[in-house]
Formats: sequence, C-alpha cells, structure tokens
Amino acid sequence: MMMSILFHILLLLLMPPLLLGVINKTKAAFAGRLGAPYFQPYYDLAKLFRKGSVFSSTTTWIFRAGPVVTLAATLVAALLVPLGNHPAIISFNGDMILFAYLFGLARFFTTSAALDTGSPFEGMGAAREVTFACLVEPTLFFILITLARMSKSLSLTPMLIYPSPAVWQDAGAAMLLLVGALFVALLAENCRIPFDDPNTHLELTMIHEVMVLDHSGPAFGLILYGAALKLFVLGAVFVNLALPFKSGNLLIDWIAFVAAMLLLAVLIGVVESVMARLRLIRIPQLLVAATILSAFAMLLIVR
Amino acid sequence: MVSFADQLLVLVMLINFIMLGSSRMAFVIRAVAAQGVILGIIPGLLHPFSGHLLAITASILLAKGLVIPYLLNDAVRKAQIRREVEPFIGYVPTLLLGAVFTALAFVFAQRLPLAPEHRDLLFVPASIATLMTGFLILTTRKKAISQVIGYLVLENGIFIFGLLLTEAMPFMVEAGALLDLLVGIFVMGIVINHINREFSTVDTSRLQTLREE
Amino acid sequence: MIHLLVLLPLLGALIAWLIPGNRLRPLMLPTIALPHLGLSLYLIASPTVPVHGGWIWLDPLGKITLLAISSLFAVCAVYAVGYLAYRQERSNRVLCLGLLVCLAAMSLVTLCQHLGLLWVAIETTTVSMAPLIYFNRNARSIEATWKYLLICSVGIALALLGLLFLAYATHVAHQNATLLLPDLLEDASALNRGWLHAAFIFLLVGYGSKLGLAPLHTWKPDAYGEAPGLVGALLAGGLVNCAFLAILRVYQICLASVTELLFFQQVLVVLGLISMAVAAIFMARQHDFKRMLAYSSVEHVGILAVGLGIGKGALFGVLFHLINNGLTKGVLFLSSGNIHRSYGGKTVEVVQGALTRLPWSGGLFLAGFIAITGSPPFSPFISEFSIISSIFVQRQYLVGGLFLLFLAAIFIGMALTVLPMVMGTPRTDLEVTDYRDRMLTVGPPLVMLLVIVWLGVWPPEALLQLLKDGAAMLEVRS
Amino acid sequence: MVFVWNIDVDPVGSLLWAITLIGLSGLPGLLLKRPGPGQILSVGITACAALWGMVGALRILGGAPATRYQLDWPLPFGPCELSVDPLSALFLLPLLLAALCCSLYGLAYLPAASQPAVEKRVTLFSGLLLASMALVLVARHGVLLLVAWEIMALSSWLLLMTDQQSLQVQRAGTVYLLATHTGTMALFVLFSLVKGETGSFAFPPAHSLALGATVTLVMLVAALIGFGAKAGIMPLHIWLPGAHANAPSHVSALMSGIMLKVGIYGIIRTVSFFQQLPVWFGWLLLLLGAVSAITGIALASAQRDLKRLLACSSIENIGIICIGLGMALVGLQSGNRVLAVLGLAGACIHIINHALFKPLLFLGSGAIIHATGTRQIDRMGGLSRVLPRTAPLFLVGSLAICGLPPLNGFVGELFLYFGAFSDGMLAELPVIGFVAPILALVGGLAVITFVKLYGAIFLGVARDPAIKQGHEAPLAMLLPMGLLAGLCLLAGIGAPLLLQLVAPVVIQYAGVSPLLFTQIAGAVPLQQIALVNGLLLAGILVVWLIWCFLVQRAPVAASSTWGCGYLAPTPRMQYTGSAFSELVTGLISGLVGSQGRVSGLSGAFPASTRFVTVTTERILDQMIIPSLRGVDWCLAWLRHLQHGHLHLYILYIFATLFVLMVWSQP
Repeated sequence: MMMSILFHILLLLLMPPLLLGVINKTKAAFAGRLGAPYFQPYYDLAKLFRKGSVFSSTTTWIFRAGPVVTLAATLVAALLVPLGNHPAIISFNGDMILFAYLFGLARFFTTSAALDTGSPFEGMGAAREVTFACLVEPTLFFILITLARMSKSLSLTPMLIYPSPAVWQDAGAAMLLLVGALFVALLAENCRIPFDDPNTHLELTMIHEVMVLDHSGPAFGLILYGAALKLFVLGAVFVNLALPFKSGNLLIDWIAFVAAMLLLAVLIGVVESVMARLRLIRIPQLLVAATILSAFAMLLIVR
Repeated sequence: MVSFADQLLVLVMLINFIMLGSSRMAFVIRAVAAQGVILGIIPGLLHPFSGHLLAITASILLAKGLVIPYLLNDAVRKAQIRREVEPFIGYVPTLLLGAVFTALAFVFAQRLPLAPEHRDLLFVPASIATLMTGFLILTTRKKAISQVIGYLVLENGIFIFGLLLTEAMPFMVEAGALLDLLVGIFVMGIVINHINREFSTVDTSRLQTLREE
Repeated sequence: MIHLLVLLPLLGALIAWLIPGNRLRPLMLPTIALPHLGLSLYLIASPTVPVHGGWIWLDPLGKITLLAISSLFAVCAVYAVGYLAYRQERSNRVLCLGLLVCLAAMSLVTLCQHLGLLWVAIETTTVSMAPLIYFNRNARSIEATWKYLLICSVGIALALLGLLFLAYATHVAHQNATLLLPDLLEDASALNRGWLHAAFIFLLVGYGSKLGLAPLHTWKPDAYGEAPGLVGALLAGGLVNCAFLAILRVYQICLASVTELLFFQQVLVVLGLISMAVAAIFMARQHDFKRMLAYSSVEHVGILAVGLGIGKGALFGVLFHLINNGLTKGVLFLSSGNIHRSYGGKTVEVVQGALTRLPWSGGLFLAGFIAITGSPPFSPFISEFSIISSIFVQRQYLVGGLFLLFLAAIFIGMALTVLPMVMGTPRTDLEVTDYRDRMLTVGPPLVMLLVIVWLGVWPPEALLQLLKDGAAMLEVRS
Repeated sequence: MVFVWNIDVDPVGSLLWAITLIGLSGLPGLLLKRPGPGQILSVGITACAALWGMVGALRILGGAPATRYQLDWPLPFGPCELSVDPLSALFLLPLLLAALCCSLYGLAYLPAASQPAVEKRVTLFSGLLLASMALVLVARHGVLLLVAWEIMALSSWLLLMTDQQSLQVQRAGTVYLLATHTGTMALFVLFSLVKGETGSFAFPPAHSLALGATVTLVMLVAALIGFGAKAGIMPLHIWLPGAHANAPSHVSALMSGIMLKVGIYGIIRTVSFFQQLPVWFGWLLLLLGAVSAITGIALASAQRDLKRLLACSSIENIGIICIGLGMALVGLQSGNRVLAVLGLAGACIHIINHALFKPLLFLGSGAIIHATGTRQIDRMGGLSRVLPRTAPLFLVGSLAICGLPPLNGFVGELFLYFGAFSDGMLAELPVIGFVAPILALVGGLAVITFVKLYGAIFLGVARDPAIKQGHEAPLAMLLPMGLLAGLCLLAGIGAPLLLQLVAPVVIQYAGVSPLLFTQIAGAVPLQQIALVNGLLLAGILVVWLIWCFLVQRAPVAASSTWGCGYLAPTPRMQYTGSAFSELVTGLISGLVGSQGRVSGLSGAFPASTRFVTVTTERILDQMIIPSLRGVDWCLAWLRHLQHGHLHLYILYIFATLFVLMVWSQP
C-alpha cells in the first residue's frame, strides 16, 4: 500500500514531461521526421533550471509569484485525482469543487503575471486564456455533476473509478458525450491544437505560450513543468473516464494506467497532426458546443 | 299670483333667447338687466308682504337692475370695444342649442321628484333653461363681458330655483349671497378693465398664453 | 371669544387699509396672524359649544381645518414681511387687505354649521383672493386672475344650486326647508334620494372646482403659476382646505342619509383618481416649477378625495393629510417664491443649481419635494401611508394599484423637474438679481419644515386625538 | 419613548444604544463651527458604538435571548416592537463592522480640513444611513420598517449626491431616487396587506401566516419588487451601477456591502412570515439569482469604470445569494432538508463574505482614486509601485471575490455547490444540479473581471502619463482595509467559524434541529478544505524555496519587457482593461450593449481620430428610457387638454356635471 502511494506520487511528479515528449514524437512521426527524443522535455527542464534569469524592470512580485502559485496549485490539484484504479492521495466529499477552483487560482496568477509585464502580447494571451477557460468551466461542472449523479458520490476518487464496462453498456451514449466533452475541455485547458498551437511562431496567434514570453530560466522551467502536470492531471481524469478497465491487481492497474496515458498522448499528437488550429473566433463555438454536449449528457442521466 | 309669476317666467325664458340671438352688446346688457328686474319682482308676487321681502326685492332691483348694468356698460365704454358679441359658435346654432336645452329642461323637470305644490309650475324648467343659457353664453362667447353676462344669467337660473324655497334661506344668507354676487361682478368688472389695459381688447380668446405646450 | 377669529382679521384689514406706508403695512400681517394663531390654538384646545342657534360651532373637523389654516397663515404672514420688504416697488395695500379678509373668511368657513353661511364664506375667500393673484400686474397674471375668477365663480354658483337642491330635498321630505347642518344630519335619512344625489353632485362639482379636482382644476396651474409664492401657499394650503371642509360637510350629510353610500364613495374615488392621473400627466416634463406645484396640489386633492371615498382607516389619513399638505405646500411655495425672485424666472431652463446659489431655499425646496411625495420622516408620509394601507386593507386592489401607479408617475415627473433645478451649477450666462436668502424669507418655511418633521416622527397626542375625533365624524353610521 | 434599558446585560439593548449613538454621531459636528473635531468625535463614537454593538450581535448569535423592546409610537399604527434575533444579528454584525471601517476610512478620505462643508454632510448622513439600516434590521413593525427604509434610501441618496455638481452624479442620483422610491411603493402594498390579514402592522411571528393564494402571490411579488429593487436583483438593478460608482468610496462600500443586504434581509424576513410558501417562489428566486449572477458579472467584465465594475459585481454576488435562498426555499417546499440547510447556509455565509470583500475593494478603489484622480481603469497601470500597501490588500479582495481558495469567497460558494451536487446526486430535484455549471461560469467570468481589474490597475506601467501618480493612502485608510483583508483570510482559513456564525439562523429558518444541522453541514468538508488550503500554502512555500534556490544559483539580469522584436514600445501599447475583456464582451454582447464609436477616416491624409467604446445598460438605456419616451409622447398629446381656452374649461365643468348626473341615475 505504502509502495503504491509512493509510486503514485513519483508517477505524478515524474511522468508529465514524458507526455509532452510522446506528443512531439507522434507529431514528428506524422510529419515524417525522426523528432526529438522522448525525454527531450526533461532535458529542456534541466537546462532551464540551470539557466540564469532575466526579469523585466516593469514587473513586481506578482510576476515572480505567478509560476510558483500556479505550480503549487496544480500540484495540490494533482493530489486529488485518482490515477487509474488507484485512489487519490487526498480524497473527501466535495474535493472536485476544490479541484476546479485550484485551477482557477492558478489561472488568476498566471494571467496576472502576464499582465505584470506590461507587454501587449502577454496581455492578449492572458485575455484569451481566461476567456476560454471561463467557457470550459461549465463543461467541467456538467461532467462532474453527471458523474456525481451516476456514481452517487461527491468525491473525485469514487466518481472517476466508477465507470466500468457495465456502466458503458448501460449509459453508453451519455458516457460517450461526456468523454467527448471532456476531451474538448482537456485540449482547451491545456492549450493544444485546435485551440492553441504551442509551437507556433507568431505571437499574435498564441494563447498560453504568449503569456509566458517574459519568463526565463527556472521560472520558465516551472511553467513548462506546471503545464505538463496540468496535462497529466486532466489526462488522468480523461483516462479514468474513457478506459474503464479494472483488474484489481495493483501492478496491472498501474501498467494499464501508464499505457493509457501514453496512448492519450499519442491521441493528442494525432489530433494535433491532423487538425489545424481553429480561428480564434471559432474557438468559443466549439467550447459552447462541448458545454451543450455535457449538458445533454446530464439530461440523459437525470431524466 | 303664482300663475302670474309663471307668466313672467315665460318672459324670462324669452329673454334667454334674445340674449342668445342678439349680436349687440348693449342690447344684451339691457336684456340681462330686464331679466334681473323681472326676477326681482317675482318674490313679491309669491309671498305675503314683509320687511324682509321688501328689503330683498329692493336690493335685487337695485343690484341687478341698476348697479350691475351700469358697471357693465361702463366697462364696455371704457374698453372702447366693438359692440359685437363675437361668438365662437354662430348665433343661429346657439339659438338652436338654446331651444334644444329649453325643451330638454321641460322634459327633465317632468321627471324630477318635485313637491306636489310645485309640480305644475314653470319654475323648475325655467330655472334649468336659464342655467343652460348662461352656460351657453359662457362657453360660446369670446368677450370677457359676455362671459360676465353668461355668469349673471347662470346666477339668474339658480335664483329662479331659489324662489321655490325662500324660507330655507334666511335673510342673512340671502343678503350675503347677493352681496357676494355683486362683489364678484364688481371684481370682474375691474379685471375686465385691467385686461383691456393690458391687451387693448377684452377678447378672451387672446387670453391663452397660459397653457401646456 | 369665537367671534374674534373672524373679527380680528377684519379689524386688521381695516387698519392695514388705513396705514399709508408701504414699509410699515406688512407688519400688520404678523401682528394679526400670530394672535390669531394663538387664539385658534386656545379654541382648538378648549371644548366649544354651538352658538347662534347652532350656526356657529367649532367642531373637530372645523378645528382641524382651522389649525391648518391659521398656522399656515401665521407662517406666511411672517414671510410676507421679508418678501414685501424686497418688493417695495409695488403697493402692497391691496395685498395686505386681501390677505386679512381672506383669513377672516377662511376662519368663518371653519366655524359655519349653516351651509348657506358656509357658502357665503367660501365665495368671500374666492373673491378676496382674486386681487392677490393679480399682485404682479402683468398680462400673464391678469389672465390667470380672470380664469380663476370665472371658473371658481361658476363653480361656486353651481354649489349654490346644489345647496338649493339640498334645501329642496328637505322641503320635499318635511315641508320645512333647512340648511342647518345638525338638522340635516338628524333627518338625513328622510331625504329624497334623487335630490340628495343631485345636491351632492352639484356641491361636489361646485366646491370641487374651487378645490381643484380634475377636470375642474383648469384654473389652478395658471393661478398658482402667476401668483406670488406667498399667495400660492395660501391658495394651496388655505383655500383648498376650506373647500375640502365644505365637501366634508356635504359628505357628512350623505353619510347620515345611509342610502347607497356606494355612489358617493365611488364618485369621490373616481374623481380623486382622475385628479391624480391628470397631475401625473401634466407633471411630466413640466418646465415651470410653480405650475408643477399647482399640479401637485391637484394630486393631493385627489389623494384627499380618494381617501374620503375609501373611508374607515383612511379618514384619519385624510384629515392628517389636510394639515400636512397645507404645511408642505407652504414650504414649497415659499421657497419656490425665493427661487423665483432670485433667478427672475420660474422655468427649469433658467433655474439650475439652486442649492449652490440659494443653499437654504434650494434645500428647503428639495426637502419640501421629498416631503410632499410622501417620504418619511416627513408627516405627509404618515397620512399618505394611512390612506394607501387602508385601500389595501379593504382589498381595493384596483384603486390601490392605480393610486400607487399615479404616485410613482408623479414622483418621477416631479423629480425630473425638481432635481435639475436644485442640483448642478447655476448658469452664468443669465442676468442675476441681488436676491439672496435672508432670515425672514427662509426662517418661516424652515419652521414649517421642522413642524412637518415633528408631526411625521412624534406628533402630539392632542392632535392625534383631534384627528381621531374628526375621523369619527366621518365614519359610516349603520 | 419608553425604553427599559438593561445596558449592562442585555445584548439587544446594547445594540439599540449602539444604533442610536451611530445615528446621532454626525450631530455634534454640525454644531461645531470648526471643521475637524466633529469628524473625529463622530468616528470615535461610531467606532466605540460599533464595537459595543458587535459584541451584542455576537452574543445574540451565540444564543442570548432576543429581548423585545416596545416603542410607544403615538401614531395610530399600533405599538412598535424592536428586537434582534439571530437573523437580524447576522446582518447587524457586518453592518457594524462596516460602520467601524468606513467611518475610520472617511477620516482620511474626506478630511474635514480640506472639505469642511461636504464632510459635515457626509458624516451626518453616513451616521443616519448606518442607523437607519440597522433600524430596518431591528424593526418588528411594518411602518417603522418603512420609515427606516425611506430614511435609509434618502440618506444614501444624499450621500450619493455629495458631488452634486457633476452631471454624471446627477444622473445616477436621479435614477437611484426614482428607483428606490417606486420600489418602496411595493413595500407599502406588502405591509398594508400584512395589516389587512393580521389586523396589525406588527410583524407576524415566524411561519404563522397561512393565506389565500392570491394574497400570498401579491405579498411575495411586492416583497420581491420592493426589497429586490434595493438588493439590486436583475432586472431591478438599473440604479445600482451608477449609484455605487458615483458615491464617495466609503459610502459605496456601505451601499454595496451592507445596503444591498438589507434588501436581502427584507426578502428573508417576509418569507419567514409564511407557513407554507408556494413552490414557484423558490424557483423564481433561484432563476432571478442565476440571471443576476450571470448578467451582473457579465456587465462587470465589460466595465471601464473602476467603481462601476465593482458595483456590477455586487449584482453578481446578490445573485449568488439569491441562488442560495432560492435553493433553500425549494428545499423547504419539497421537504428536502439537505438542500434547505445547504442553500441557506451558503446564502448566509456569502452575505457575510460579500460584506467583507466588497467594502475592502471599494475602500481600495478609494485609495486608487485618491492617488490617480480618475476612475478609468484603462488609464491606470503600474500602481502597485505607487500603492505598495494597497495593492496586496486589493489582491486579497480580488481573490476572495472570485471565490478562490484559500480565501473566504470560496466557502459560501462551496455550500451552494454542495447543495447542487448533493441534490443532483439524490435525484429528487435534479434540475438544481444546473446551479453548479452556472456558478462555475460565474466564477470563470469573475476571474476574467478581477484579473482585468487588478492587472490593469496595479500591474504593468502607467498607461496614461497624464494622470497623476499620487501617493500611498494614509494609515487611517489602510487600517480598515487591512482589517477587512485580514478577516477575509481568517474567514477563508477558519471557515468552520463562519459556519458557526450562521448556524442559529439556518437552524431557525431551515426548520431543522441543531443535531440535523450539524449532520448536514458537517458533511461539507470544511476541515478537509482547510487542510488542503494549508497544503496549498505549504506547497507554495516549497515551490517558492525551490525556485529561489534555482534562481540564486544563476545570474539574474534586469531588462525591459520583451516586445517581440518591436523596438519602440510605449506604455500606451499595453493591453488595457477594455482590451482584456473585449473577447468576452463580444461573446456576451447580447447581455451587455457595448458600442464602439469610431469617427471614420477619409481622404488621403486622414486626420487623427478616436475610437471610443461605450458600455450601455441594456435594461436602463435600451428598454426603460425608450419606453419612457413612448409614454412621454402619449402624455404630450394628452397635455393639450390644458389649452388655455377659458370657455372650454367651463365646458369641462358642465361635462363633469352631466356625466355625474347620468351616472347617478340608477
């Protein structure tokens, strides 16, 4: 048991950058390139953490606090999520509300830090970030309340462990809607294509990346790591929902979870490869559509 | 005696028509004075002689026969107005209206729950007809003096009704009423003078600066 | 003692007429008005008995009206000294005379128990007020005077006919015509219904045109607009109360007759509501603040009529409102007079930023506006709320709804006139007069405002008792 | 006035004394010729009275008996009772706190020395406003409540008109006066009907009225209009943004933090009269709450005026409170105790919370206005250097109002989420579940709004060099803000304390036993949340330490902001507040009428031009005012009746006579 928790924490802390590596590798494969190694994100982080920092003279402590608070909030949120069949480190009734709000706190500080630089581009990115996140929130809560209703529980762990092949059989349509909506939310929250292109080279079209233009060195490392962690956490939620595989065996479950996460990364990579980034004005439409999907799922369940 | 009073009331009603139909101001003033005099005589015909009656008759004759016509004539003279009455609605239509009102007055009076002794008398219809005549003059004539005359005729109509119950109104009240009437007309006369001074006309259709936009 | 109420002002009028000096003469007004107020208070506080064969008696209704009139007049008299000192260019002989005669007539109105005498007194107030409206002696004021005089005279004449109808009703009933109130009340039940209705209608229309019930109110905006503020206050707080008392007297008889009260009540309520509606219509976009006050007077007459028609709990409110409306209108008219003098105009285009230019008068005007629209802690709130609550307690939802709707519309209309007047900064491009707030022109309305607050927060028991006694006289007897 | 005082023991008595003292606190200043001592005296009195009263309120909430005092009012409305029950105390507590903070703040914000005339007025009417609000809360009699209510409205109006020479203030003041006065008329109806049904204006005992459907409907609607207009529930909020924006900041704090709640108090109090409420009322309140919350925050996000933004966010918070109340009522009606307790507790907690962070923000805005002399967000920037102490306090308020952990705003919303979730789970009223996404959306919009607010004001550099860069607020202004911010933190971390404060009210009005309450409310994981909050703070500390370690290892350089290659960036190129919210404003343009006005470019060498966006109020500017114009047009036609023709006037008289004669015929 103790081992399991330790593994849980280690996985949480260490695996996120790998997902980025897998995504990039997939994309490279689609582009017919060899691509960077799977562990390239780890090298990047290590390099960044060693680097010196440059701070804009217009910034205040908010700028420095941004990455720190964001990472801390994401970390705490990560503790609330079960990984596969393994319960979360911390679990109590109502933890899903805190889970959502911790991301809110993180967002507050990320965007404030962006505004602190006084750069027009970073302000622009911050505005997009908060606006799209705001549209994702209802989707997330529709999903959560539907799950709460299905699993008759108020905590993320039972909620997310609840989906089983039987559930998929009983309420397949609703589950499909939920998964679809959640996938959209996942992509949007993590600023992936079609919402945002992390690798674009034009600041005007970016969302997340443009917000962090001025961060450098360790701070930027924290941000990159935080973003990966966020992808990991939301990915874990998605995987729990989408792959209701449960063996009961500790080891098999862990392997299944890790495999599923990697699969998810590949899936994201595929999506990023086959889709173009949406025009900015189309993004809200897609997000609202996701909200409607999730609301519809809720209606299917509560009816 | 009551029947004679009745005949006089016919005369009063005829004077109503004269006033409605006449175009000359001086004539109308004379007519209203005549009406006043007739009305002044009637109480004497209805009631046994008394000091009270004498005083009333005398004061009515004095006020309606002399003082008020004098005041009005004076106003006409001072105002140097054209002698016409200047109606908003023509003479013939007002005459016709007067006739209709008089007829209606008779119909209406038939339906009133009068005391038995008043049933067959002309007092009530004459009163209503005179009242309506006063109202017609008030609403259809342009000159301020015409309106005073209309008011006088209105008062006359009321007076005729009052003749039915002289007992109810003690002397003091009657005298007070008369005095008030007189003062009222007097003040009106003064006002007409001022209107004239201010506007060089007593045409009340000029008096409409005070209104809502 | 009771005769002094009438004789004292008459004596004062005579003296005022004889005093040659334009400066000295106005002093006669407070010299008479303050003892008159004292005398009134004494008489109101002491029990009174009918005299002169029952013709003269200060009953509770009369006491309430007398209180309202006398106190308002006293304040206006003090104000007049300050006001007339500023207007030395014009002889105030007629003004002083007219005011005092009017006070005498108004006092007489409150004393009369004989309806004929009451009529005479009211007609006297009408006539004596006419020259006062003409104080400014210009084309507009003569027009206003003429309209006032003619409409009120026609109205009063119709009231006389109504009286005759009433007398005739008694004649038909028992061959013994009378207009003495106690007698009428005693055998009102025997009165012929048709004649009674006719009498009520004629008296209501007659006195109503004096009172300013719509659509008989047409003279009001003109007269109130053109008369000096002081006279406006007396028109709105004095003559209105007199005319309303006359209607109360008639209504007393209607109540005593007990035949189909519904008609009388409905007529009052309908006319009252029409008055409020008319006030609401004409107060919207009213540029002339004195005319606005006139429509406000129409509104409050309407409120009184509705309250009277509703009866029961509203009666207390009606009688209280009689006093409150008079005093509040006093505040408004006197302060508006000051503003008018200072700006030399009475339209909202000219008058802006009164609070800056005339802090006291502007403030008083604002306070008066808030008071008259029925906000606590001013006493009109108490009376208006009594009426409103009584309407709803009696489940007259339609009446109550309309009442509140009109009140709201009037408030909006009035606020949109008053607020731009008092707020902001005065226009600099207009000619300014040297008129500023002075002790004698600000003190009197201020005192009145304080009285209104006093009455609205903690009114004296004696007054409330008086109002309750008065309301008891208007209860339906069954 | 017959009071029997037991000053030393009775908490109600001490509260009444405190109210009286606060109400009169402005009087000495009026009598003193010299400006200054009066204000200091008033602040002293208010502060002492507020502290004393707070002790009383806390004791009432702690279970002290609610003594009743009788006021022998001579007016024929019956004797008036005054009392303080837990519900009143719950509202009195923040009121007194605000009294303390705002009066102290006023000492520096409107110093008597520089503005002697204005200060006297503001001090007097602030005292009156506070006292009348408190009187509304303690009155147990319809007419007394109405009197206090109107004095409250008038004194707040007069306070709002402090700067009456400004056109904007005039407009706001006029709208406010009209709205509040017409709203009060609905209360006339309400209390008249109470009198009609019970025979007295005194408040009926809780849950005692069982009336017919129509009367209940009229009463509830009247209460909703009358009290709701004051609370600023959509669509009765029209007066609110203007009024709160244009009052002096500490008055805005009072109006927004406390006065709106007095409206909420009225609704709760009225509802408590009824034995059985119609089910639709709870749903209606829920719906109105949801609409207010979403549109309120949507409006706020589009604002460019600092205080208007805060004012609009008040509408949102009132909406959240109404959602809680609506939930509670629906729960009560359907016998769902859990929902009732959670909804009511959420509403009550949010009432207290909002009364902490909204005054904090308004006081902060006062400091900003003091320093810059403007309310335009888009012209500010970089103020955290000018106001190094105000900035973090304002940040605390902003985080709290977004409902972010670990601050207090989260606690109230947590209860509402819990209500929504548990109900969604228990399946009786699944529709309640929709509350959760709505709250989430509102929360998201709130983050946009307050990031914009905080970012545009305090972060970056000043956008408009023309506005003055003033100095940090004096201690008398910082102290109240610090106190409020501290309480926000305390209430966020010590959430169980907050629950204890509202417990008596919830127990009484949700109709549950204390045991059941503990059971239901205990399910809300306040301890666990506190634990996670601690973990969060620890996490921040750890990451911070790691970061510091990493940063210190390598060289640190200072440079200008990276301009993406652009060589001559100016402060004016920064993203403004309006730009920040432009994206979301575009999305919600159905709710917020935001019009851009650009004067066109023409010719080969166009002259310099301006682009102006104006945020209009849908309801006031696009519905009410045009419809009033229509009414006005009709009235203008009717006004021709007063045409000046005397002879027709006389015709009116005869026509009236004629109509009445015809009518009298049976």
